[in-house]
Amino acid sequence: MNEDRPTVADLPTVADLPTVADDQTAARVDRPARRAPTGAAGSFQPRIVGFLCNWCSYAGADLAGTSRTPYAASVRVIRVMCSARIDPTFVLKALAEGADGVLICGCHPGDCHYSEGNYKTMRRYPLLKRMLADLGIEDARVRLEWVSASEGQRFADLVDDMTQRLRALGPSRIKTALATDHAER
Amino acid sequence: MTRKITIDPITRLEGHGKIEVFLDDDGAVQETFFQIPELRGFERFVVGRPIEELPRLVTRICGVCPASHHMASAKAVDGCFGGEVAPLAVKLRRMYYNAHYMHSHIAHFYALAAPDFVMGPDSDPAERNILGVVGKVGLEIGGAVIKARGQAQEIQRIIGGRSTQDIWCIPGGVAKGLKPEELEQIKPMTRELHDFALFSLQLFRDVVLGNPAYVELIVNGPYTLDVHNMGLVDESNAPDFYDGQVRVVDFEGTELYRYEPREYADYVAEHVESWSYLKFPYLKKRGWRGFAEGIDSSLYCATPLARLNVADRMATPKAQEAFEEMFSTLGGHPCRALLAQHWARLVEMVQNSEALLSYCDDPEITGDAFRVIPQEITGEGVGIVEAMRGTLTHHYTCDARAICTSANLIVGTTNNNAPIQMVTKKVAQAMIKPGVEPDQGVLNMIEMGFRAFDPCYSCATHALPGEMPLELIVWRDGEVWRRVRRNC
Amino acid sequence: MGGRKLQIALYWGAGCGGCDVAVLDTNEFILDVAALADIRLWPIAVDGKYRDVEEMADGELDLTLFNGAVRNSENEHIARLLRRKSRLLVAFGSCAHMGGIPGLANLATKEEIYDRAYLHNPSIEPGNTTVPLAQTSVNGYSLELPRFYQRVFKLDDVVDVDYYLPGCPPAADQVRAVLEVIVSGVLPPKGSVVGAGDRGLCDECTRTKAEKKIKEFRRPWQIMADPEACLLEQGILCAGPATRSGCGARCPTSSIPCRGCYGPMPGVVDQGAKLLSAVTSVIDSKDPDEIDAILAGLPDFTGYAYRFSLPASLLQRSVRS
Amino acid sequence: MDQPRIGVYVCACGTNIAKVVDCDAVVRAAEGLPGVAVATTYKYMCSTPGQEMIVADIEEKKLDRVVVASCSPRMHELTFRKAVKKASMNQYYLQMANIREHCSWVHGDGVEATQKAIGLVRAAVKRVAFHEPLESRMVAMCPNTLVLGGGIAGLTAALELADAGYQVYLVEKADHLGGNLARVDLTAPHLDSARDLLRERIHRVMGHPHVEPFLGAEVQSLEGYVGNFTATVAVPGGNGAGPAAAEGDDGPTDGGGATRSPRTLEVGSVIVATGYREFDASRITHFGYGKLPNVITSFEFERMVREGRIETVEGRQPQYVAILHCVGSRSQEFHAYCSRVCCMTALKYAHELKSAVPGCYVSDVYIDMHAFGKGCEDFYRRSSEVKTLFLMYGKNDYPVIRKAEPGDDCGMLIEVSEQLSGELIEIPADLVILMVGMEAREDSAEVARLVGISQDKDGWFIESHPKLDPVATTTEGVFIAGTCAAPKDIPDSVAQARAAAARILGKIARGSIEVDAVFAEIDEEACSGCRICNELCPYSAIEYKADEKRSRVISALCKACGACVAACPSGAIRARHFTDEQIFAEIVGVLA
Repeated sequence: MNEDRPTVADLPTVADLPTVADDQTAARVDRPARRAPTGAAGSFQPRIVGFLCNWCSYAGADLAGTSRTPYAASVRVIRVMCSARIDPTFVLKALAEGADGVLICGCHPGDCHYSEGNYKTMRRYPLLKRMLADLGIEDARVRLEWVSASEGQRFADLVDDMTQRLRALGPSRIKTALATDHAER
Repeated sequence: MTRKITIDPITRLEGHGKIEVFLDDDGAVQETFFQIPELRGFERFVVGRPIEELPRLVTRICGVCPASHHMASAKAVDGCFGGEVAPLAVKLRRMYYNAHYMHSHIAHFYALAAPDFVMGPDSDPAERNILGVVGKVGLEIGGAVIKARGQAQEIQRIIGGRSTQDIWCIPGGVAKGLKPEELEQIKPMTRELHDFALFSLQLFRDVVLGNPAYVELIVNGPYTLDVHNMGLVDESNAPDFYDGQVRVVDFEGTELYRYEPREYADYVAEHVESWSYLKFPYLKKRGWRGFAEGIDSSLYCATPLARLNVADRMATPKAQEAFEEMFSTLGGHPCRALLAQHWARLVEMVQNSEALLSYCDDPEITGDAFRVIPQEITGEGVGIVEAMRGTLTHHYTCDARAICTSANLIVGTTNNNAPIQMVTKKVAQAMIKPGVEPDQGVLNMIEMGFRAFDPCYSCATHALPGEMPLELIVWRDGEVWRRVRRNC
Repeated sequence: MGGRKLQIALYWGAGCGGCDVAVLDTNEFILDVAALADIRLWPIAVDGKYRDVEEMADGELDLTLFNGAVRNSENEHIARLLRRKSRLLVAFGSCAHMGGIPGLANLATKEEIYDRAYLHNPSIEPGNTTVPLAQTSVNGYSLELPRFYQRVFKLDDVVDVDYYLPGCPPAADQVRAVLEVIVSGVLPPKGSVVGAGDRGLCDECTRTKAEKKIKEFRRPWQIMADPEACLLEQGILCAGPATRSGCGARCPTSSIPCRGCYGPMPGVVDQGAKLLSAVTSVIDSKDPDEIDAILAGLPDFTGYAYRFSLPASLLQRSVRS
Repeated sequence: MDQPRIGVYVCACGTNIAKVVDCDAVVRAAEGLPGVAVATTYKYMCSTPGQEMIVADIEEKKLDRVVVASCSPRMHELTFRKAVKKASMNQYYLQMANIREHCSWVHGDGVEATQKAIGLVRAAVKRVAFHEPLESRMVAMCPNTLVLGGGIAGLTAALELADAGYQVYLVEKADHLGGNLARVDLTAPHLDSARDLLRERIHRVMGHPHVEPFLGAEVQSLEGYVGNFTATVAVPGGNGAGPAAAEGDDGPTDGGGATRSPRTLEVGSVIVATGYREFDASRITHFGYGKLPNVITSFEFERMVREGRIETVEGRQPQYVAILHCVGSRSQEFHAYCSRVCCMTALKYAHELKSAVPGCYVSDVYIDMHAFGKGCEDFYRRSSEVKTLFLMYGKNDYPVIRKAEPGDDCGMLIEVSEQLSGELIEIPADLVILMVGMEAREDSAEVARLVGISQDKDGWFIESHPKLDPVATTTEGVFIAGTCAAPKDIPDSVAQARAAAARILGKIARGSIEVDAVFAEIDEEACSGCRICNELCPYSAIEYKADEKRSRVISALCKACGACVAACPSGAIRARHFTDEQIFAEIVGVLA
C-alpha cells in the first residue's frame, strides 16, 4: 500500500500512519503519556525476543509506535509473516542464546491473515510449554499472546507486564548453567 | 610401609574395573579392592517416563544381554497393569529368551572359557584365545561357533524384530506374533543349535574331563568359595530362566529361602562401599556381615552354577542327563567349585536348545492371540528373570496415568560383586607370598577367579566381558619395582 | 593409506556394549577388516595393548570408532587420548553422536541420581548413608574413582569429531558400508553423518501414509495398531518423521513406534523441537481446551522428543535448580 | 559464503528517531560489525537524496547488501527495495531495522533506546548476510471473470466488464436475477422504481455477447490462483443458462431441484456479490411477529405495495400503521451493527402509505434516525412534514406490541417508553411494519471457504483493507462487492461493484500477473513423504505425488505463511526470505 507514496519525505503525517480504528485515534490523543519501566535505573533489564506475525501483531507494535505508547525497552522484535512460521526451535534457540524471555504474538483466532495459521501456533504452544517446564524453564519466560493490528496499547501493556514478571524472576540460568557444566569438567 | 600393587584390567586408563592389592612390608597380601568406576543412573532417569517405554529403555543398561533386561522389565511393567499377559505371548517370550541364552552362552564358552581349558591355563597368552582354540580342535569348529551364534541371534530377530536393543514386549504381550513361514525358517536352525549344544558338551568331556589335571584344578584348586546360591526355579525346582520363584540354598544344600519375585526386598539388600560405584547385595534377613565366607555368611552367588545348585533337577531330558553327569563327576550336589561355571553353562545350553525344539512343535505358537489390552493400572510390578550372569530384578511403580514413579534394579553381575571381591583376595593371598614374585601364572590364576563369574560390567555398570588383559605393578618405596603384564 | 595396513581402534565410553555387538554382527566381514587392518585396540574381541596406545605417536592410529557418551572424568580422559592418537575419530552410535539414552540423565541432577541409587530405594541397606567418592580412604588404604560429572556429554563436547555414525545400535550393514568407505580411503567431508540416509525414516517405512489429522493420541498398549497404516495417523507417537532413515525401519515394521535413535535430519538443529512442531501442527482442533485434552494423551513428551538426543539438543539439560 | 559487503543506513527521520536514538553511536556500532563496508546516517533516508545516496554507494563502493535502519518495513520496505533495484541490486538484498515505531517512538530513555537500536541493526546485518537474490515471476492473466450473485452489485460489475469486451460468467443461485432489490418497490430517497433500475440491466445481461449467466446454479469449487482460476459450476439440466426469468417476485429461492451438471470455467478473477438476507423477525418475541397476523416485515410490506393492496389480513385498510426501526440491528442481543438502509426505507414507507391510504395515521418508532448520504437528511425533513408521528425508543428497551381490547378502535396497541418526552406512550396500530435489518447469508461461510476469503465476527466478508482497499480481499484475484461485505445502500453497492470491475480491468490491461518471489519450496531430495505438511496449507498449495512418495509446493498458490516450513520434521521445506538461517542470524543478532 506504500507503493505509490511519493518518496520525498517529510515528518510523518496521519496519512503516513497505518490505519487505526477511530477509538484508537481517540486513545492516541487523550491518553496521558505514562512512564514505561526502564532498566536504566540500575534494575535488571530482561532481554525479550519477540516473534511477531507481520499482519496483526507487528502492525500492532507499529501502532504502539505511531501512537507514541511507551513501553519497556526490553523487547527485540523479529518479524515473521505468520505466527505459524515460528518453529519451536526458534524459541529454544533464543533461550539458548541467553534470552530472558520469548514473546510470541499472532493474530487473534479467526483473524489470521492466512485464515488458520495461528491455530497451528495455538496447537504447538501448550506442548512447547510442557517441554520447557520439563527442562526447568520458568513459566513466565515464554508467552503466547494474540495481538491485532489495532491493539497497540495491548502490545505495550504486554511487554511491560512480561518485563515486570521477568524482573521478579531474574536472569535466565540457561547460558550460565551450560557454561558451568563444561567448566566443571 | 605398605606396598601397593595395582592389577588393572586393561590399565588405569580404562574405566571398567581395577584391582588394588596392598601388601605389607613382608610382601604378604593385606587387602584387595576390586573397584567398579562407573554408574549410569537408570533407576533415576526412567522415572517420569511412560511405564511401557521402560522395556525399550533399560535394554541400554547392557547391549550384551539386552534381552534379559527387556524381559525382566516387560514382566515388571505387566505387573503395573495387573499382570495379565496373553498365554501365547508368554510362550513366545520364553522361546525368544531361549534363543538369547544360546548365543550368549556360546559366545562366553568359546571366547572366554574354552581358551583356558583347551589351551591350558599356563599356555602362551598369545594363543589363549578363540583362534588358539580353533587352531587346536580344528578350523571347522570356528565356523561352527560363528554360525551357531549367528543362528541363535537370527531366531531372536525373526521372533522379535530385532536382536540387539529389543523392542518387542509390550504390556499384556508382544508387538508381533510368529508367522508360520517364520516358524519354518526357525525350525532347521533350532535343530542345528540343539546338535551344537550336545557337541559342545562332548567337546568339554573330551578336552577337559579327559584331562585329570583340569578336573583336579576345578575340584580342588583355590577356586572355591563358601557362599550361598541363588536362582529361579519352577514348581518342580528345575531351573527356569524366564519365570518362577527365587530359591536360595546354602553351599551345603539346605534351602534357606524360597520367595515370590514381589517379595525380593524382604530377602535381598544392597550394601554400599565408598570405593566402588557397584553395590554389594546380601541376604537381608542375615544383615550385612562383611566380605565373609562360611555357613553364617550373608553373601550368595547368582551364576549358572548357582542356578544348578539351587535346582533339584533340569526341566528337559538331555539336560537332566548332563546335570547328573556333572554333579556326580564333581562329587555331589551342590558344588562349590567356581570353575564348574563353564560346565554348568553347557548344561543350561542343552536345556535351552531342548526348550526351543519343543516350542517349534507347539501347534499354537503361530497363533494371533499374542496380546491382551490391559484393562487396569495397578501401579506396581516386580520382574525377575535369570540373566546369563545371575538373577536380574526390575521393580517399578507407576501412577494412575501409567507414568513411572520409581524404579529399582538389582543386576545379574551385581549379585556376585562381593564373591568376586573375595575370590580375588583369596587367590591373591594364595599366590602372592613373601619372596614370591608375581608372574604370568599369578595374573592368570587371579583372572580365572573372577572370570568364572563372567562378570558383565556392561550390566552392572559398564565394562564388556572379554579376556581382560592384566597388569601387575609392584611398588617399592614409591617406585615401580616389578611390572608384569599379560596382553598389555 | 600408503600401502601399509590401516591402524584401527574401537573403544567405548559411557555406552552399553551394543555398539560393539553391532560390529561383531557384521560377522565374517570382521575377518575382511582384520585382513585389511591392524585392530590395535578392541577390548570386547581382541587383546588390547593399552600401554601401547599411550606410547603411540600422535596420529599413529588411522581410525578410532568411539562409542558411548561422556559421563565421567575417565571417559573424557580416554576420549582425549584416542583423539590425539587417531587421524580419524568417529562418534559411533547414538551415545557418542548425541548422548543417547544415558543422556536422559540430564533431566535429573547428580544428587538425584545418587539418592535413588545409593540412599533411597527398596533394597538399599537399611540406614545406609554411604555413597561412592572420587577420593576415599579405607582402613588407611587410599583409593580413587573417576569423577561422576553433573551431566552427560556427547563425544564432540569434549573432543573434535570427524564423522558421526548414528544408531542405537548402528545397523550392521551400515557399519560395514562405512568401514568399506574408510578402507577405500575416499572420505566424505569432515563432520558428515555417515552410515545413514539423508531422508526421514518415513521414506523407508513401508506403512501407508495419508494426510495427517490427529484427534487423539494413544499409547502403544492402548490399541491393536493397524499393521498397514502409519502409526502416527493411528495416534501413536512415532519419531519416524523427525528421524534419519538408515536403520531399515526395524521398529515400525514390528508395529513398534520409532524413538529417533538415528538422530535428526541434515540441517535440523533440534530433533525434539521438530518432532513437537510436526505432531502438534496436525492436531485436528481449533479449540484450546480440546487441544489441551488431545495433548493430555501425550505424557512425558520431553522423554520421547529427546529419547536419544538430549545432550545434543539446544538446551542440553534441565536447569531446574 | 564470501564476506558480504554491507551498507548500513541509519535514518534520523528528522528528529523522530534522532531525538531519542543516538544515530552516530548506532553508526559506530554498525561499522564494527563483520561485513559492514559502509555505515552512515542521514536526515531522511526515504527522501530522494537519501535513496540516491544508497544507489551511489552500491555502485561506487560495490555493496552487495543493504540495511536501512529507519521506520517500519511495513512503511517503506517497498520504497527501499525500489531504490536498490535502481542500482541493479536484487531487491531482496535489503533488510530493514525498525528503529522508529519499535524504538524511538516508544522508548523514553536514550541510552536504552540506542542500545536497542544497535541490537536491531546488528540483527539486520547478520540476517542480510544470509539473504538470497530472488526473482518474482510473471504468470498469464486470464481475462475472463466469474461473478457470484445476480443482484444489483453482481449485475453492475458483470456489465462493467462485459461492456469493456471481456467474458463474464454470472452465477446466480436463484432461478432469476435481481437479488434482494427485485423484492423492492420504490427506492429511497428519490422514490424511483427498483424495477426500472433492474429491468434494463437484467435484459442487457441476458442478451450480452460477453455474459454467460447461470441461473439456479452454484459454484462447486474454485482452484488455482490470481489470473488462473478454474471454477466448477453446477448448472441445472446441464445446458448453459437457466430459464431467463425477468426479475422475480419472491425472495431468492434455490434453483429448482432440476438435475445439475458441472461446467468448468477458466477465469482470472472472481467477484463475490452474494448479497445479504433479512433478519428473521420471529426471533424477537415481544414484537409478536408470527403470532399477531398484522405484524409484518418490511419485505412483506414491499410486496403489498407492489401488489397495490395495503390491507390487514382481515382485508381492511389500516387506519393506524406503525413502523418499527432497528429490528435485529443495533442490539446487543442480535446484531450490534446498523443495517444502514432501514431508516430511509421506513421514511419511504411513510410516503407510500400517505399516498396509498390517505388519512391513515403513521407512527415511526425509531432509536436514532440515520439519515446520512446524499439527499437523505432532506428526505427526512420532508417526511416529517407529511404528518408522521416520530417516537424514539431506547436501545434494548423494546416497544411491546399486544392485541387491543375489543372496543378499542384499533387491532393492536404498542407501548413505547418514549425517550424525548420521557413518558410511557401507548399508540394504536392496525398494521405494524418491522424494519428488519440485514445479516450475512446462511451460505456465507460456505462461500468464504470456497473462494478462500475470510469473514468478520458477523459473517460479512473481510476486505483487504477497510479504508484503503475496500474491494479486494486477502486472496489475490478475489474481490467483494455489495452487501456481502457489509450492509450498504444501492449507490454504495453499485460503486463498489464498479470499483471491483475497474481493479480487474487494470489487471487484464497489464496482461500478466506478478507472482511474489517469496514462497515456500520443498527440497524433494530431503522430503521423506511423511505427509505432515499436506493438511496444513490453507491454499492447498502442497500436492503429494503418490508415485514418487514426495510432496511439492505449487509456488504460485503459496502465500508464504511458513506454517509448513515450521512443521516439516525433515527441515525439507524452505521459506524463501524467511529461512531458518536468516531467522537464527536475527536471534543471535538481537541477543549478542
